[in-house]
Amino acid sequence: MSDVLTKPAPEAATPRTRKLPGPRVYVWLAGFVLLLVLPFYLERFWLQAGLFAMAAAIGAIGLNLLTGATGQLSMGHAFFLAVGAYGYCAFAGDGADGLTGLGLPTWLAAVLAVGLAGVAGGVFSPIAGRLRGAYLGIATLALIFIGQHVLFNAHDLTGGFNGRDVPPFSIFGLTFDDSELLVAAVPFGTAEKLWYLGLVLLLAGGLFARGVLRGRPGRAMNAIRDHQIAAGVMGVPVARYRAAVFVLSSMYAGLAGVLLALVFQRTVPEYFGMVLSLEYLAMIVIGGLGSVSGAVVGAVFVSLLPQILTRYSDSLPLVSEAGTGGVSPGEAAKYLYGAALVAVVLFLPGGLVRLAARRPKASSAQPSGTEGNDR
Amino acid sequence: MQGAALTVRDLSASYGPVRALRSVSLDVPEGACVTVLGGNGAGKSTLLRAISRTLAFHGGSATGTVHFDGKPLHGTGADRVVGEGICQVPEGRQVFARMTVEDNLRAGALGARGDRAAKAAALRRVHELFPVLAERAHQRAGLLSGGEQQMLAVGRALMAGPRLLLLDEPSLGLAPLMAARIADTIREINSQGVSVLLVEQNAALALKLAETAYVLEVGEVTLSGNADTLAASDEVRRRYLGVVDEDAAADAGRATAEHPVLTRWEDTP
Amino acid sequence: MSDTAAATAQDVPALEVRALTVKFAGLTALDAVDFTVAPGTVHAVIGPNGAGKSTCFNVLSGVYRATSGSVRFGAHELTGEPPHRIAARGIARTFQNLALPPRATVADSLLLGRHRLTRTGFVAAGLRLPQAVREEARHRERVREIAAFVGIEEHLAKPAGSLPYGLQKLAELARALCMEPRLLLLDEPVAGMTADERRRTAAVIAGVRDSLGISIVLVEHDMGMVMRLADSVTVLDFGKRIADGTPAAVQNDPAVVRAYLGQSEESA
Amino acid sequence: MSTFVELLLNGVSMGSVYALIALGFVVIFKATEVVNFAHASLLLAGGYVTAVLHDDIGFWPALLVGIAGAALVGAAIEFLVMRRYRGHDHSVLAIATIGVDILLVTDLTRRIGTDVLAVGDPWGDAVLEIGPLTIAHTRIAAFLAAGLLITAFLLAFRYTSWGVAMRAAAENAETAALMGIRLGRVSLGAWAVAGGLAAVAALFLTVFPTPGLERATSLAALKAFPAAILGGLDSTTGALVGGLVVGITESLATGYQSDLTFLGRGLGELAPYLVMVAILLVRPAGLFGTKELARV
Amino acid sequence: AGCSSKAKDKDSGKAGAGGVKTDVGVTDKTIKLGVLTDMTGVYATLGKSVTQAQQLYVKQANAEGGICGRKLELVVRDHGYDPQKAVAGYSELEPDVLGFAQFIGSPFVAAVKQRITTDKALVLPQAWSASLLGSEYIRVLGSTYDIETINAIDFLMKEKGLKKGDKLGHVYFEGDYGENALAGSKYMAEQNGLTVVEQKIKPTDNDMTAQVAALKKAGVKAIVISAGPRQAASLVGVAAATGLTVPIIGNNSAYAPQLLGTQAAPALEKMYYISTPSLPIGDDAEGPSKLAADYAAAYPKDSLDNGVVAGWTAAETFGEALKRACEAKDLTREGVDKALLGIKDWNAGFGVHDFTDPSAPSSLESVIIKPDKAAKGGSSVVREAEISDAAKSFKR
Ligand SMILES: Nc1ncnc2c1ncn2[C@@H]1O[C@H](COP(=O)(O)OP(=O)(O)OP(=O)(O)O)[C@@H](O)[C@H]1O
Ligand SMILES: Nc1ncnc2c1ncn2[C@@H]1O[C@H](COP(=O)(O)OP(=O)(O)OP(=O)(O)O)[C@@H](O)[C@H]1O
Ligand SMILES: CC(C)C[C@H](N)C(=O)O
Ligand SMILES: [Mg+2]
Ligand SMILES: [Mg+2]
Repeated sequence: MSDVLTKPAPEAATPRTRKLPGPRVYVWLAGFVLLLVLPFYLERFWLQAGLFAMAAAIGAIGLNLLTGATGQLSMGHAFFLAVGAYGYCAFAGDGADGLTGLGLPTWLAAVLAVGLAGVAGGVFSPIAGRLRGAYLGIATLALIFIGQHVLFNAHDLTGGFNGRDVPPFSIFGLTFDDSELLVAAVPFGTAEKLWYLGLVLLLAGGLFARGVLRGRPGRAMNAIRDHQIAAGVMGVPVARYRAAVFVLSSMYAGLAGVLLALVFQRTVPEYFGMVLSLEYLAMIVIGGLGSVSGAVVGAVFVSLLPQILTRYSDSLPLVSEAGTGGVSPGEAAKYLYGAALVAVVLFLPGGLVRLAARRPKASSAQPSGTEGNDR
Repeated sequence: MQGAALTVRDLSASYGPVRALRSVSLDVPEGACVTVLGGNGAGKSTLLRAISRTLAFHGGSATGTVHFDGKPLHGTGADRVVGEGICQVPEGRQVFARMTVEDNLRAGALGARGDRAAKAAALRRVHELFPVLAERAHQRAGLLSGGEQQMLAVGRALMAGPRLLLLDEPSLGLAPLMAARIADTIREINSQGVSVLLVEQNAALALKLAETAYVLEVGEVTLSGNADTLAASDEVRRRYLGVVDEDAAADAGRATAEHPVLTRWEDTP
Repeated sequence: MSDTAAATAQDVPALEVRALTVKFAGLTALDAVDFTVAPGTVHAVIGPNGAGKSTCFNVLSGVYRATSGSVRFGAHELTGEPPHRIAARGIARTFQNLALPPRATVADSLLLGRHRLTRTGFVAAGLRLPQAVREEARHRERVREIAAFVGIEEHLAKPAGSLPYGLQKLAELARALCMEPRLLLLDEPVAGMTADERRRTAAVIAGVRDSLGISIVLVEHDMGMVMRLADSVTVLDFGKRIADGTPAAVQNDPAVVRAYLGQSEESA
Repeated sequence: MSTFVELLLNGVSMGSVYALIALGFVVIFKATEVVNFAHASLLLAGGYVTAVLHDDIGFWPALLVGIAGAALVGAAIEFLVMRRYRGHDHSVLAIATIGVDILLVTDLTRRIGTDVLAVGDPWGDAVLEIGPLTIAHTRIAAFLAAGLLITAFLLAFRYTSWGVAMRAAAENAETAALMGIRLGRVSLGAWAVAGGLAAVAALFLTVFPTPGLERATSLAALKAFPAAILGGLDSTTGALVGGLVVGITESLATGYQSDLTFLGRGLGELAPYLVMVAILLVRPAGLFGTKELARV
Repeated sequence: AGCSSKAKDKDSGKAGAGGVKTDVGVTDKTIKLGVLTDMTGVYATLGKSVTQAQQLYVKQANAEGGICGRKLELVVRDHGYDPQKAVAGYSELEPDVLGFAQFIGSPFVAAVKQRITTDKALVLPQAWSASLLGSEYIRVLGSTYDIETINAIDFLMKEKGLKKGDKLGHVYFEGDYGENALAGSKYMAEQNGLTVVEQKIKPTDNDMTAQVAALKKAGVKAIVISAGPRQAASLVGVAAATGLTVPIIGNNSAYAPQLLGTQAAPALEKMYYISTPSLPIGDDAEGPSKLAADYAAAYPKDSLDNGVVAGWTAAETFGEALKRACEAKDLTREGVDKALLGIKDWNAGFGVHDFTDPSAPSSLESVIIKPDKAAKGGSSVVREAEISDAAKSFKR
């Protein structure tokens, strides 16, 4: 923060960037165009990494609505991702693999899966409504273990340890699978096609959440986070709002789950464990609590960093061939990841978005100091 | 317990970009009672925070020198300041809401220099001053009424057996009777030799208690001197003592005319 | 101010508190308290610390449940209704200990006050439907009006936490006004203000009553303030009502002097 | 019947180990309101030091060094990370502890490699036989240790100002400072203590009937989460009771899983969480935790 | 975007040095093989040994001039048993390696199964789950867990007095490994009128006291454990201590020589057996003893366990396939797959393999070994490699 304070520049910049956001618009546009052409150049690994990041971003936005904006700590996010992923398989699956499947059109299955995740959130929200802070957090952890138990034991629904094949998504006659599709002499496989689907979903989800956060519901959510009693007295139906947010965030998680499933092409129970939930928490904290951009930045950081580190692990400094006793590439990658987590929390208390923050929120953020008092 | 002198020399403080104090100098002679008057945002609380080294908790920072009993306090930590025997009643009570009244008082005694006996005595003292604190010993402090919390905040400070007492609006939210009792307490403690620096909106009360008074306005000392002479100055009478009740009624009447009128809200979708 | 009262009688009902009792583990905070707030008047509730004033407010605003007794606002029974329902009936309050989120801007806090008057839901806000945008703009305008009226317009963009105590109090008052209340509950609105700040705030409150014609219940330890503003006063002590009547009458009531004011009246 | 008692006994003895771990969570939470995800790594650190030293300097000295070492690591975490954090959000700090955990666990597992390290404890695989029942000496030791330590902390919190200082510091740092409380020292102490406790817990996690310390040992910390929570995150008694509840639940759920097949097999890990949720529904702050009561 | 680097230019099957057809991952100088392993996750112990053994093989093969005049090159990716990293690793390596000499994590192999079938790259998973069988590109080396378990129980019945009507305890991991093994014991049970007492556990369970109590209550006459080494050690230790003195036999993955360093050792030596698809590295047959010697030389700090054997076998098998593909002048992916399909009655030094049938594991035989402090590699053979009749008749 202090770095912002030493120079009053942000203050000066504030009104301009707010009123006629000329330069920034172009930056955004350029970035977006770049995203559009990437599939023509990047190899599958990168596209897949990108898709993981997009899915993560969608899920993180959902968690940020719940934890960042409404102050309900959730470690059960992975559960709702699982509901989305497996829900999609169950709705879309044709039962050919001997697993329960309704054989619905995949787009409908996707919608239903997201809905299902929402319902799951709604069912849990009464419990959530009674709990606070760390207690809520660990209670939601129970969801993870319930989820894992079901995933491993409800064989004919989940396929048990082996997971389920994910029916490729198809809409308007276009199927998002590896079936050859040449675009400008570039073969479009699953990754290439899904890339655009991912972009669309992320953009839509991001804009929607932003609208919510900046509008009336967002203010009510923050009020619940900051002072629940006052929120009620100001006319906010607290219980209903907390439930609603839980449902909404679960639906985001569900959507992320569907997208992930489509990228993986097979759902595996191991994936939806506690580590995943913690990673999502890490995303919103690292990116910045309570904002959409924070969620997205954090998601990209947390989900890309390990992949990049692993990929270039052999060329990391002071790593040595496995077995020669030194630091193995995998270990080096983990060290860096852990260090990055700590560093960001310590040196960017507001999250990565603070780096790029131009809005006055960021520059005149002093009263975060007074925050201690209302605790 | 023996008081000691506090000397503040061109102390400036700011919260990031916000300047809250501009080279303020002030003295609290040994065993004296000094009051600081000032409107909202004048910087009174900031001044006390700067002395007790707690500005950092509000994202603020200070320059200038503060000496207590000859020792420099600037550049030390809050705990050192307490160790020197300075004790502050913070603005807005700040009781430990989740702890019992009893534990709040125990917490107050943590920085105390006295032995067990001294602490026990202090506790008895506090209980006889504010009997309700004895009755509610095991109630969660956060559940006390506003005034009861204020009593607790003051009582907690007394537990430390300080040499210099910094009071930030001790009468805030207290019923007249209780305010009077606090006043008596301050007077008594002061008479026992404890120096007192009193920030108080209830200027009438403050000026009665203090020998010397300073007036802060937007971070600067604009007036200072003997309390009684200040109390006589009409600037202070108007701004801080308010007007006597007779023309108050009239004043209220005028007020309605003065201020901009708020129109009703008709929703026109 | 009978004229304004008359003008508002039809849409501002009376508040009737009957035999209101609130018990906490081993302690009776309110003991069969009765009082009535006539439409369009300022009714002061005073009493020693811990007498039960804020508890009374907490019941009126639905934060506490009454152990027994009734609170009627016009035709509606309020006891047992959740806070947001009560807010929807047009009852707004301020808090004795500040309840302003320190990091949110004053403007956002005031807009929160508009919650009950606005409709935009998750979908409308998420999709930025035109009516949502229009609503937002309209209410921001009103927020500005109210802020100007209270005198904190220039602080709208600041985070509430950075304002001095006194201004935060005013911000809370403004937030309550933003609910366009028919009944306004003020818990020690001028605590921590200098004399002339108190006078200004008093003027604001008087202005509210006169220009909006709403009822106001005022809890305050500053007798000068009470004398200036109140049309009638109820005095509580240890949860019991020990006096009720006009300010002048109450001020000279020996019981009140003994329990509350004390012989030498300290407060300005 | 005897099976039931045997399972119960086993549950109690496992539970006391969980209680020790939970106590570690509680101490740090009391003092800083941070949920410490790095506790697993503290376990591993303590156990590792003990395991590598016991050959050269004997078991008891090794254990002491292990405790000291883990305490040191805890203190280091506080000093290098927790203290440097400038914000106020406790859940953010919790994330930092995740980072710390990754760092430490990676390093320790690298050192441990593929080995299974014995800690050279004096109890070996000796068991005490009471009629049809058998209980390992290590378990009795664990139970005694847990009981002893937890009582010690109860007393410490009740009769010294340490507990008050901790809670004050955790609830409102500024005001705590105004009371002359050395914030840094309080949390440093808490972290060191938590480290020491972790080392003790690690000992009992790596003695009979488990073969020894290896890279996966730290996973046991997970099981202490429900223990700490259902007891009440800020309650010492809670840690003990919570630990026992979790231990017993797990033991019974496992022992009788063939009678519970309709719930699917392998309930052992899940059951404690279900119990926890059930308890939280009735007591949102755990069995002994301080309730969130707010007024305005 | 026609200029895109990805624009199609099919280069499959152009002839290279020595008139050998090649496509992905093979140049005139090198043959690239992928290794997707776990050296930082739950199977790190396995992954480390397997990988080091394979690196050893490559070193030796290259020292002898490589294969088909080309040097072998391993590209190692450590996925830490994280599905996302595993799938990413496959996507990254697949475009530039000929095949995969190692792929730990059968769920992940299953996850990319479809793509493997389209990519046609040969994958040798380090997992012995029957769920992996059936693809001609994914070939399981040695008997699967179910077969392994069947042979184990066969051993119990023939030599440890387990008989019709007895109760048999089975402690198994949740997941492919345990549940596939369970399929084996269930089959044996119905064949021989045994009753299986199931005890499912998770990798986080380290203390088998409760399980033992339950099995004791059920009155089992023998126990099979399909879990990790820790669980086995704990199970055996507790059983011994609480007087449940029945034979206990585990799958290959349920033993590591490191256990002999712990105080579980005596009990293990007394009552524990392991059923493995291959000779133990400690065996004094010339294959094992050479590998043991070389490995110890190359990695003095690391212990000899069955992972080394598994890794070596996989590498050598891949090498054999390459050699034969080379003779057929076809080092394309299809060429290598075809070559492997032709391998029969081939002994890599630890057991005989037959790769002609993709729907069956390359071998049905199991060796029964027991922990043995004295022996190199911490285990000695109790029953030589043998295919039980049940294993022959077993149909999945
Ligand atoms: N945490 C903070 N961050 C930013 N500015 C602050 C902060 N606290 C106080 N200020 C500013 O510093 C100035 C002085 O504040 P201070 O609280 O000292 O005034 P005060 O005299 O105590 O007012 P009051 O009588 O209302 O308490 C004010 O302009 C206020 O806006
Ligand atoms: N939730 C609660 N639990 C227990 N006791 C409570 C609770 N709320 C209030 N009390 C007690 O009820 C009594 C009345 O409290 P209340 O806040 O109404 O007093 P008050 O009249 O507002 O006093 P003040 O003028 O100091 O604000 C006090 O003694 C207080 O301790
Ligand atoms: C047990 C391990 C050696 C193999 C395990 N089936 C896996 O998924 O990798
Ligand atoms: Mg102040
Ligand atoms: Mg009150």
